[in-house]
Amino acid sequence: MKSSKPATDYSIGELMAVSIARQMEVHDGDWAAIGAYSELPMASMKLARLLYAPNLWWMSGGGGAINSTSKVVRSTSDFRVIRGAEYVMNMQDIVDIEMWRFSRGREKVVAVVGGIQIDKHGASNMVCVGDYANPTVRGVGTVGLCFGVSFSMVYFFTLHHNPKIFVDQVDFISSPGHTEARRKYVPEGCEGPQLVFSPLGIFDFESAARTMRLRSLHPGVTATEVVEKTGFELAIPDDVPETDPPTELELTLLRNAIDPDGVLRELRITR
Amino acid sequence: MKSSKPATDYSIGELMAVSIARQMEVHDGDWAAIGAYSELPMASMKLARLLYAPNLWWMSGGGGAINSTSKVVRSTSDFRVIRGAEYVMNMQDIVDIEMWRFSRGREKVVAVVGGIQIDKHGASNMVCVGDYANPTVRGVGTVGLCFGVSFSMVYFFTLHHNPKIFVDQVDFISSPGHTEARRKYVPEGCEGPQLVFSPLGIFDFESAARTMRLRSLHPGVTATEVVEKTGFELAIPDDVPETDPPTELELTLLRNAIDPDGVLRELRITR
Amino acid sequence: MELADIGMAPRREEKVGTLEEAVGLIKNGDMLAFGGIHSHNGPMALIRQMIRSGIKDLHAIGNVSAGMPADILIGGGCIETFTVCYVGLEHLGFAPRFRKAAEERKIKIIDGDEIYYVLGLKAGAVGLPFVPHPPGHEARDNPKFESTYARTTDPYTGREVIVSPAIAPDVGIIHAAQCDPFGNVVHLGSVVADDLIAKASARTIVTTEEIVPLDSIKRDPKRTSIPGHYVDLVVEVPYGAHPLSCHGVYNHDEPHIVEYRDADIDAYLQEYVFGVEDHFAYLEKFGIERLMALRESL
Amino acid sequence: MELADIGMAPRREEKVGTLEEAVGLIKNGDMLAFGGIHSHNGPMALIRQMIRSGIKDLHAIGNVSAGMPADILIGGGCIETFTVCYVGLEHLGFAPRFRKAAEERKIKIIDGDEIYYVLGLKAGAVGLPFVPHPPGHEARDNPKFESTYARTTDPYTGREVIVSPAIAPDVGIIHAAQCDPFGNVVHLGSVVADDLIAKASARTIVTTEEIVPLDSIKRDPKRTSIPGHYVDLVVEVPYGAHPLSCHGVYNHDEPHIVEYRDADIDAYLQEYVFGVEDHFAYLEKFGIERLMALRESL
Repeated sequence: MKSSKPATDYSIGELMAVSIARQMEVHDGDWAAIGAYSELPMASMKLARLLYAPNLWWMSGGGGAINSTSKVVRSTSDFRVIRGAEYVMNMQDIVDIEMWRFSRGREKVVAVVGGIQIDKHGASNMVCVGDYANPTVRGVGTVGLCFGVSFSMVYFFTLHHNPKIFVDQVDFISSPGHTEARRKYVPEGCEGPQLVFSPLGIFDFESAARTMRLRSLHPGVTATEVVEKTGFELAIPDDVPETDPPTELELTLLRNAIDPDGVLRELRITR
Repeated sequence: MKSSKPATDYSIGELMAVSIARQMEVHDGDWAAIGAYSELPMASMKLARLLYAPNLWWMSGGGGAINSTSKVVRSTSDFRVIRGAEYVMNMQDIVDIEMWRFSRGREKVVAVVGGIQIDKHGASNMVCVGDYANPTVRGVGTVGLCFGVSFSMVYFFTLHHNPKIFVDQVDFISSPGHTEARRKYVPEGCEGPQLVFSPLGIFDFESAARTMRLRSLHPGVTATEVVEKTGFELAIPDDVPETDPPTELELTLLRNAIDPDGVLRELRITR
Repeated sequence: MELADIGMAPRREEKVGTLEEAVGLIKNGDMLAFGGIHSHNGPMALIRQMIRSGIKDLHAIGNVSAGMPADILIGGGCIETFTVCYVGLEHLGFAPRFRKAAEERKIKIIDGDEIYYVLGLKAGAVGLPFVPHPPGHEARDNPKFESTYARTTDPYTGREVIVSPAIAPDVGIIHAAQCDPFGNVVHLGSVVADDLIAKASARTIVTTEEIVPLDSIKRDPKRTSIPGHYVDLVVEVPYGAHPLSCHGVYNHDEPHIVEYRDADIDAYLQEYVFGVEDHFAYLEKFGIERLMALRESL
Repeated sequence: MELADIGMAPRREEKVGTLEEAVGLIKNGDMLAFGGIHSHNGPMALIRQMIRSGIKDLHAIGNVSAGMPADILIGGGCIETFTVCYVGLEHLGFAPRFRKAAEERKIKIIDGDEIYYVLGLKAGAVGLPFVPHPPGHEARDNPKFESTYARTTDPYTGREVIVSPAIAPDVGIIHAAQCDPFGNVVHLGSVVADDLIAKASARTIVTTEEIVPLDSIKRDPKRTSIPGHYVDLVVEVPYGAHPLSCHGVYNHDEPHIVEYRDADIDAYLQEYVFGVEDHFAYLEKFGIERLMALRESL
């Protein structure tokens, strides 16, 4: 369904939003959550439902709006997001989703979230940099990352790519990566981190050791640059494709139907 | 506020409804629940809020309507009860109330309920007559009588008064009476059964042994009759007053504002 | 206009089906929860179709206060086990087939109160391992049903506490006034525990008075009582709760519930279930005038 | 007409009061929960009044995603302990006074996630002794905060499970679009966890854009988001959430939140809290045109 020719003039945020939207095609019929500070995945969810996953159910952060069709606004809990929604979850509804419900055995429940640190096994951290008792940087908290051990799958996005974010091992495990602890404690069906969408490329955890692996490079980015800006040894396959750029149709939808105020193009993204 | 002269022509149901309504005066500002098959206490709650307890909050059974001002209908879950209500509880709200919330330490939470058996200590039974595993009569179930161990106070009403209902000991404890088990397990503040409103009179549990005691006789009823129709040794004080009959004002309100369809007068009540 | 309308994107799939397809989602031996309360909002047309189809050996967990839906499923021979919070007919008395089956020990009964039922469904919906109960419940007759409760330790006080299990039905069946083709439900009156049933059940079927367009839902998403992602199948069944009420649309048909109560169950089932071809043939037995007379808005 | 109007019955008591009376219900050392989420629906006018009154040593459990309300309470010196699920300013960055206090260890922090917070409040509301968590959470960094979690046994599987405590705040403070004089609240947008806060707290204070008559509530009781029996005091405070939004009435004032973020906290408090006589003097600093420009209906 990428039925339109590649665009040439687009922002990195638009490229990332489109990449996440396309990934949602495998989640047509599934359920997805985004968190706070999530203008980018908000745009992705809207684009995905228009083009790739019309049966995706998604929740716009703590405001709880399901399948909102409003324009992108910066706060996912903004009440304008309720416009065009199909249901408004309260916190009990949200926590009910955050916990375990593989009893249905049908749809997957996925999250698209960020982190102040993400490590080579895909653990994420929102709590602190440095020692927990005496942190260098105190983060926002453990928030909803409890779903890192209950949702079917977790996708990460970051607006920056540098060795402070991509660390060898997180200083606090908000959501565990592909580690022994996950295999020991987490129920089957909760498959953990899948992909990372950064300003430099897309990454998976399909190396033999289930560490982060380069999957595609965004146009104009080299593997060397990614390696330099990553704080651990990245798995790099022999052939690394270039990330497909947005199509004209995707960009037209993003700019006219989804994000007419241009929130996405104003995002502070650094490489 | 019983500011109107005594009436002479009233039904036993009206007398009981008025008696319960007057008792609610001490619960002005408190919270009260009624269950199913509760036309009579439904009328009482409405009358209480008009005359004696304008600050009473009450819930009309499983339909969850709070402070309904609709006319009396037979099913407390009927959607017509939602008319004139201030909130509609779902079952989670209801169960939240059924459990313990003395943390507030302010208002009392009371229930006005029935039972297929009520015993001398005020235990009630809605589950079975005879052996639990092989019952003579299978009752409706354990329902909400869990609040017998969490609400501040329980009031009973019965539409019949005979030795099958008023038994020495219930065959199944849905809600415990004033027994050793209550004293051992139930938190302070949950004071248990207070009064019983039957077609013959009003009863409390203020005997030395905290067994059921005659408090007042409805007009025309003798203590001998009550003793004959009660399946255990009833405590009977030397002086037993007559239950105050309804006033003209109470009856006028009941018949015109609260129960214009005459549900209360059609209740099958037996002595 | 959607992009699907001009062939530029796949189309959102509707979940609309028939009562026959609904019964196809229910297997012999399933744990079944049904919505509504007392004489209100029960999915009666679907229940009649289940009986007609000979579904057997269900473990019904019912609804928190079940009346005719419970009784007719028992009378129709569909039930092996019933988790009972309340089964009765309110002011119309005991539920006769439930009472008979219980007294003759033809069905297995698990007694659980409203806390057991509601918090059990909540736990089942989300994978909480069990439900710890507040103190005090030990004073009731819990020892008589040890199969209902278990015990563990409160690590904060060291006290032993009563716990009950998570409840995760295989199938939940619900009736509501409105539902869109994608499963978004609107209750016009009480939701009771229908939302919890939808959350906790592996498969959820909604029968509805009227399938409304998605735009109707989007007009006021706060009215939506159950989000559609919990719903597997939507069936439009006008008067689908009869002889119970559908809150906000029509009242319960109390004379017919009395007729049911007093009837010979086999004769009743022959006349109103097996002897009618489908739901509309059932409704024809009552006639338009009687059905219209039941209608009442909130 | 009520019987009270003609002297034949006592009158229902209104719960309406002032911000000063509201602060009188909050004691130094209380456990305090506040409503809303991120830059929305926080009871900001009441929080400013608390700071003005010198309330101290609070254990804030905040809301599930707290922003400026948390930060300004910390900056105002009101907080001793904070149960943190999220404290930050979304796309506007970290909450600077929270971050500073945490990094300098000036406040005690208890880290608990959304399950800890929401199910903890639910348990606190009703006296459930503790909250058992689903399996899997052991894989997170729970050992780093053993004060947050404890362990017990699941009697159904014999497995050890993680549990967290019930949370029962002394005071809950909430801001909503409408409330009647008896405490019945209407949220026009998201309720988030305001309903749970009201249930769990020993005392609940509601500030509201508009006190509406009871008849407005009775027109559609299903719109009521919190029943009034949970509410102790109702205060009418137009723009009482500013600079946050009040869902369905006005948007958040993002430029002012940025100004707050970047300001010297003492200077900010002097200008907008201590230096203004009351809430309307605070609003005058922004002017009618700016305030009106924030208005937006749902």
